[in-house]
Amino acid sequence: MNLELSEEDKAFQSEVKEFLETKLPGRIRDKVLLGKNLTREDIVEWQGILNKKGWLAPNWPEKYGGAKWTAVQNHLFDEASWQAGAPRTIPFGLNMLAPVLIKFGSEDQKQHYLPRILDGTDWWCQGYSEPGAGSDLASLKTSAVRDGDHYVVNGQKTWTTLGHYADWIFCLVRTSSEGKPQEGISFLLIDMKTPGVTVRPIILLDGCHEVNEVFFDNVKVPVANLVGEENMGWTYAKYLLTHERTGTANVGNSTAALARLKAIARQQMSKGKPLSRDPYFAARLAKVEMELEALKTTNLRILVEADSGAAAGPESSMLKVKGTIVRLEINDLARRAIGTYALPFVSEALEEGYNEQPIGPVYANAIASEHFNHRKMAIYAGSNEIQRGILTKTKLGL
Amino acid sequence: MNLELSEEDKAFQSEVKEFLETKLPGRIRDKVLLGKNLTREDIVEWQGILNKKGWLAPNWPEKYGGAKWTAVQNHLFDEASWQAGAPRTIPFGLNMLAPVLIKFGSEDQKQHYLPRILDGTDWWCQGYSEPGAGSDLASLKTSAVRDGDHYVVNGQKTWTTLGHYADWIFCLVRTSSEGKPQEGISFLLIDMKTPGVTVRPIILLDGCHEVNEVFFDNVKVPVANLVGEENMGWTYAKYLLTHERTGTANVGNSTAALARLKAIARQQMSKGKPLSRDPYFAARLAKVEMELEALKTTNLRILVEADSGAAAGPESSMLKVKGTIVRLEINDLARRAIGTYALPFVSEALEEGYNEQPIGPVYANAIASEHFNHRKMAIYAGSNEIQRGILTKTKLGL
Amino acid sequence: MDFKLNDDRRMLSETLDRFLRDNYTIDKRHEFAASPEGWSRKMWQDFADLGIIGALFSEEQGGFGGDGDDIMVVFEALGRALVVEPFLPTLLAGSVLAEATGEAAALHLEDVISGSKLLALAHGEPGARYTLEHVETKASEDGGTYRLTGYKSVVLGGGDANILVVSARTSGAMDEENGISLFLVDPKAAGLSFRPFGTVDGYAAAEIILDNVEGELIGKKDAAYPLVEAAYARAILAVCCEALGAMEVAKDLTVEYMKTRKQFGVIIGKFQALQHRMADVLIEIEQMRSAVINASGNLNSTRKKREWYASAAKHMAGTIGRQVAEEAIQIHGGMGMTWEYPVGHFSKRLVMVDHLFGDTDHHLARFIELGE
Amino acid sequence: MDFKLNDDRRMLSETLDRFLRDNYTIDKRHEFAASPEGWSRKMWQDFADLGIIGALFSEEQGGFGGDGDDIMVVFEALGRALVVEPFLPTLLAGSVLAEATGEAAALHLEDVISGSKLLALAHGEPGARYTLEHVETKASEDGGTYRLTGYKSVVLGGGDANILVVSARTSGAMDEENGISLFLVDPKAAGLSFRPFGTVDGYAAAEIILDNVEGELIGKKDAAYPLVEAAYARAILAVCCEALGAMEVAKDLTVEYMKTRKQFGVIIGKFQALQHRMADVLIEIEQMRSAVINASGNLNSTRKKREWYASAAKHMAGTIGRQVAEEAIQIHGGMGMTWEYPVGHFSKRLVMVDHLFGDTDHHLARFIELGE
Repeated sequence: MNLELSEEDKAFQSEVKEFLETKLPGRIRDKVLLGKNLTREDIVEWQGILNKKGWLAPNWPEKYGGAKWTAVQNHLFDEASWQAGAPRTIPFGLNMLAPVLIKFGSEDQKQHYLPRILDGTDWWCQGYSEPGAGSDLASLKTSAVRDGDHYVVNGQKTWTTLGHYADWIFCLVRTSSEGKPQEGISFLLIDMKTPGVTVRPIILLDGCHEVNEVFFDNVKVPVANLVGEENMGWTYAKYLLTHERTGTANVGNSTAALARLKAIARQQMSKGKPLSRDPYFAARLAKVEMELEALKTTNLRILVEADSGAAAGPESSMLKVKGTIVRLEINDLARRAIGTYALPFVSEALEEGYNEQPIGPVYANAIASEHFNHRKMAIYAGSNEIQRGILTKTKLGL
Repeated sequence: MNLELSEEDKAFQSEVKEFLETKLPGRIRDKVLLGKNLTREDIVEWQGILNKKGWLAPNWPEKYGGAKWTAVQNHLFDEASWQAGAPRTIPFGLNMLAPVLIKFGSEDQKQHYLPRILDGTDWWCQGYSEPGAGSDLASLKTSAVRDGDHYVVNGQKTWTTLGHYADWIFCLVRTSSEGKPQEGISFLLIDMKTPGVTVRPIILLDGCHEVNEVFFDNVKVPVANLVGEENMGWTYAKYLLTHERTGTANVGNSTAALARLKAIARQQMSKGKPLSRDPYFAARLAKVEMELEALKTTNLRILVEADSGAAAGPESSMLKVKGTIVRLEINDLARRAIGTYALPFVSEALEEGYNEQPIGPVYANAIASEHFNHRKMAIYAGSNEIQRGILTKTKLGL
Repeated sequence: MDFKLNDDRRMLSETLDRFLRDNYTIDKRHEFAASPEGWSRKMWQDFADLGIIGALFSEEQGGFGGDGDDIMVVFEALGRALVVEPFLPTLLAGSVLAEATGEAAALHLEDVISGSKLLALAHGEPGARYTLEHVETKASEDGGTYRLTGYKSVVLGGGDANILVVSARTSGAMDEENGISLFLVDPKAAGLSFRPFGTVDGYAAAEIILDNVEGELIGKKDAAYPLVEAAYARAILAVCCEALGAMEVAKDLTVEYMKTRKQFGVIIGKFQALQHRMADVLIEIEQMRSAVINASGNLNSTRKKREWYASAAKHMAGTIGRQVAEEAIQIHGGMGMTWEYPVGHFSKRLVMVDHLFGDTDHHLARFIELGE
Repeated sequence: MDFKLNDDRRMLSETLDRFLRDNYTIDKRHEFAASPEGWSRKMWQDFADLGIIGALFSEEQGGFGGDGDDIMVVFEALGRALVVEPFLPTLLAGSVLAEATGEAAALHLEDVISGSKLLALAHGEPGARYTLEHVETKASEDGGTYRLTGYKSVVLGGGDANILVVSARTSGAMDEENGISLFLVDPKAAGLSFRPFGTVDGYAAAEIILDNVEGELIGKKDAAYPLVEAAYARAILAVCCEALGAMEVAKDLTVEYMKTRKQFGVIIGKFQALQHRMADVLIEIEQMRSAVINASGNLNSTRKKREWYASAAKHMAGTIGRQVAEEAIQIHGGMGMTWEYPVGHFSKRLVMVDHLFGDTDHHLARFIELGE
């Protein structure tokens, strides 16, 4: 075994670092590092810069714009991006829809949609969850009834992240009620501007608008927007679950967050010493750092193995569970670190152009609200309970 | 509310303290405090002393020898006994059989058996669990078939604590296979000297002989040894579960163990300071002490309420779960406290008359083996999983 | 020993519970918190008229309560409704005031109890973290008049008080217990400025900057530390009780949700993994209740015992509060993440309580020190 | 980056696994542990003949391995079988010896690798707890001869060694890193006495009392600390790998039991509360494996990184070992408490590993110090 990076990977790492140093706009970086709200334009701008470099969709096949990165390179880019304060790219089109289109879509669909994802023409959102179908996704009810060369879609999706920014939504819809619930689901692409589509905000407990309800009232969708075969949508959705893993463990995100936390802990004073030297805080920090160091290796072991062609497995469930635990623990320490200044919350200070002096240290304002917002990580994309269930079946054989 | 003891209780507390100081044999106390093995004779001796004082079965009705103690007094006695290093009294006859006999037994049975429990003539053990019936006790199979004025008993009991010391065993046996499993169970008293009864030791993972398997091969038991009605045994056994709670939370035991642990932590040195001042050890100690201080109050709240005639409830499940967690955590800290000297184990040093110098501090030898032995607490008398199940049903209504 | 409330407290409890049930739904609470002041003057007057403020003070202080049991009853109920009105600053500043001055206090407290005046204690500072002895704000005497200069941070109710009680150093070094004194300060006094804000969980507070502000010394000069510590012990008990009330509701809402939310064809309450976690939550809340009873029962005990049990309760409010908050959100799933559904607000309060009057680790260290 | 074993190591792993499967059942293990010496000379020779001892040492030390990967492969397999033969003392003392002396070591190590001689390192002392710099044993020189006086505690393999490596202070204060030297001591030397014993989990060790015992200085005088620390880092890696092997078996036995044990009419493996706990165990064991890989991969890194990752692994072996040990017993119920059923022995080993080479808290403090 060998934990050292190869010369090639070291060169790649330097290239990424230099790219981020020179190309990431400082205005955007500062927002990310201070937990301020990014606008749609900020994200589109950054994705455009990445696209120009050819790094927006590194894992797509080369002919569609991919970069042929190895698992290690994906990891290095992820880590460096978080560290530098780059915004995350929006995964719905890039990492969730595109692999499905590439694997199961028609040539026309690929030719049409993939470039528009890359160049920012289409912002995609995901229409999976419904009010009655969360963890039990297969029980979804939004229906698509064939009517000539259209489907007529009725129903409701929920938890639609950044749906209010989106041009298009890819949906799991029910096209049949025969057989097992999984067997009657299709994968459909819907233009958000189609009459009958309504987006309604859901305010989260931190007061922010990030997710939405999306209602479909007799929405006419061309049959050409069906991906793959009718009633095969469940298979396509499951394919995704085992496909994209780079970010599952949140390792890059957690590494950057931990570094910032340590900087805060060195600045905060506790009984005349830096908080980082308070034995109890230091112990909490050390424990999460040990976990993260191990998780980095767990993550790379799994990614490298998957890269080498080993079957994609349920290991991503481990990464999801431990990754969220570590990430959320870092948030918990961050709110502890800032003491009483976790309490004040000036929501306007999260917006661009806020110029007043902050209440407390400049890094403090977003910490508590982010702490609450991030609890979603243990819930979305298959809650940690669902992941433990998957591990039970697949790895324990129970 | 008021946390102070009444004058009457304070007087009682002094009386108990003085009794223990003057009447508890030093030889027995030293064994208890050093975790050495008590012989059958040691226990019989101490129970005799208690009986002479009228304190062996304080919770029996007065006419059978009870002392009319309140819940608080029971608690005070329990706490003081552990603190002083008194052996625990053996509960099988005193606290498990006797309440059933008193509530459901015939007058003859009470007259015959109760005095013999008090004066030490009969040592009782409990025949409930079977190899296939642990948590799921109602699935027990040991059968008692009526044949004239006898039952013929066949089957096997297991985990029979101190069965190798016992004169008698009270058993749950199957007298009917009709209806629900619970409905065909009877409560039977069996003389261990009856032909066909075989006791076989089970060695626990600490190497000690404490529990047994008991086999019944065509054992003839007089019908007069049936308690109450045939097929009503489950009701009697359940009655017990809600009857005796004083020791469930292990509060007295844990308080004494924590005091000893603190004494050890003051003696053990770590980097030039007493271990009690090591921040991490001190934190572990503080956390368990906070838990125990709260548990004392939880325990008294529940006991006092039960005393005042409120219905006996599932609260003992809380006491069992939290009580074992606290007790086992104290053991875990004890093994940490003695550092490398947790490793040596000289089993002969647990026996009376061992005179060699110990390996390491005198208090260290029994700590690790006791740590492993005590894991049973979270398993026996309804595992913590069973208790959580009871709480789910009764207190959460799920 | 006796673990029952007496008849007066039982009545107080029932009155307050009934009032809150009828007048303080979660929607009302959001409405009050979102109003310009961040709480409701009308509700405050109603609370005063019901005697809830008076219940926090003893008869000799002009109230008709003031015991640990009173604080328990009142704040547990307030916690169940997530009441945003300034009870904590009233208790904290009122306790200090009552002990620091004799007759002057009585006059002020009378107005506080009647609801016509508001108090706040400006004690914490940016460099203090959670220690009570760290006071940098200076008071200098000039011809019998004291003038205060310094910065007071996250002063609960600080933006709304009619009378500020401000601690300042009259002697001693920055971290010394000796040398701290208390002053009455008029919030309209020259040199005083405020930066009011809402906390992330919906309560009103302010930063207060003092620049050569006139203050009236109350109590013994240099000797305010014990008063401040004792007042904080009462506030710790109060906020632990609030947390206990919030825990109970978070648990009940979660269990209710488990009975109605179906996934995979059954109510999620049938999933044993969730059942056992909620059974643990149940046990921990009982432990929290006991910790609160211990803190309450020792409020008038020796300083050491009072502070030891207060620190134990606050530490446990931190750990158990976190557990309850996280389980409540996690078991609710997405619903727990929304503003609309109540449970998330209880979770927020439970986490943020850890940042009031010393967090989990602060009180762990303190418990250890006091136990040595 | 590469997370695969090379072919040599894969072969070593397969050979050792097969040998242990065929020759080292749990009953055999009990038999060896219960024998007068507490382990089997015959097995030891077989291990030597298979090249397992040699795999722990580099070619220049006379072996044919000695890398982190070799230690991982060997000790994980030993942990799976709970092997009681003196591998840990051999690795610990052998590493010190190889670094301390040049040619003299080579001669001794040759015999060690062939199985004909046994080594032990007598370093720890009653007052040291887990610190490596605390050495009270004194060595005084008299005409070119050193004489050692002191008390060495819980010396693994100490009662059986043919050659003892003993640390003693030649200068400096009791807790100084400087001033520690190493000596070869003949176990039959005058003034040496032993108190051999078995550990609670079945391994042979001894207390060693030195009363003016002759010793031969090896390596540089006063400068042994770095050698001892580096040897302990190897031993820490080894015992973490042993723990990892024991964790895997404890988990597998528990999952097996869950598939066969029925209660309430179903296998207990269907109870979701237990499923989720075992899913967590699974995840933690993967984390343990990663921690071990980190420690192994940094064995030849800078001192700081080597020790940082070693402390992380040992801390995690303590916490995860405890979790696995407790879950294994708890889910087995009564069966987990018995001597007869294997799982309890794995649990015992997992808990007692925490007492070798520094426990959870010791390595937590060390990890923090090294990271500053």
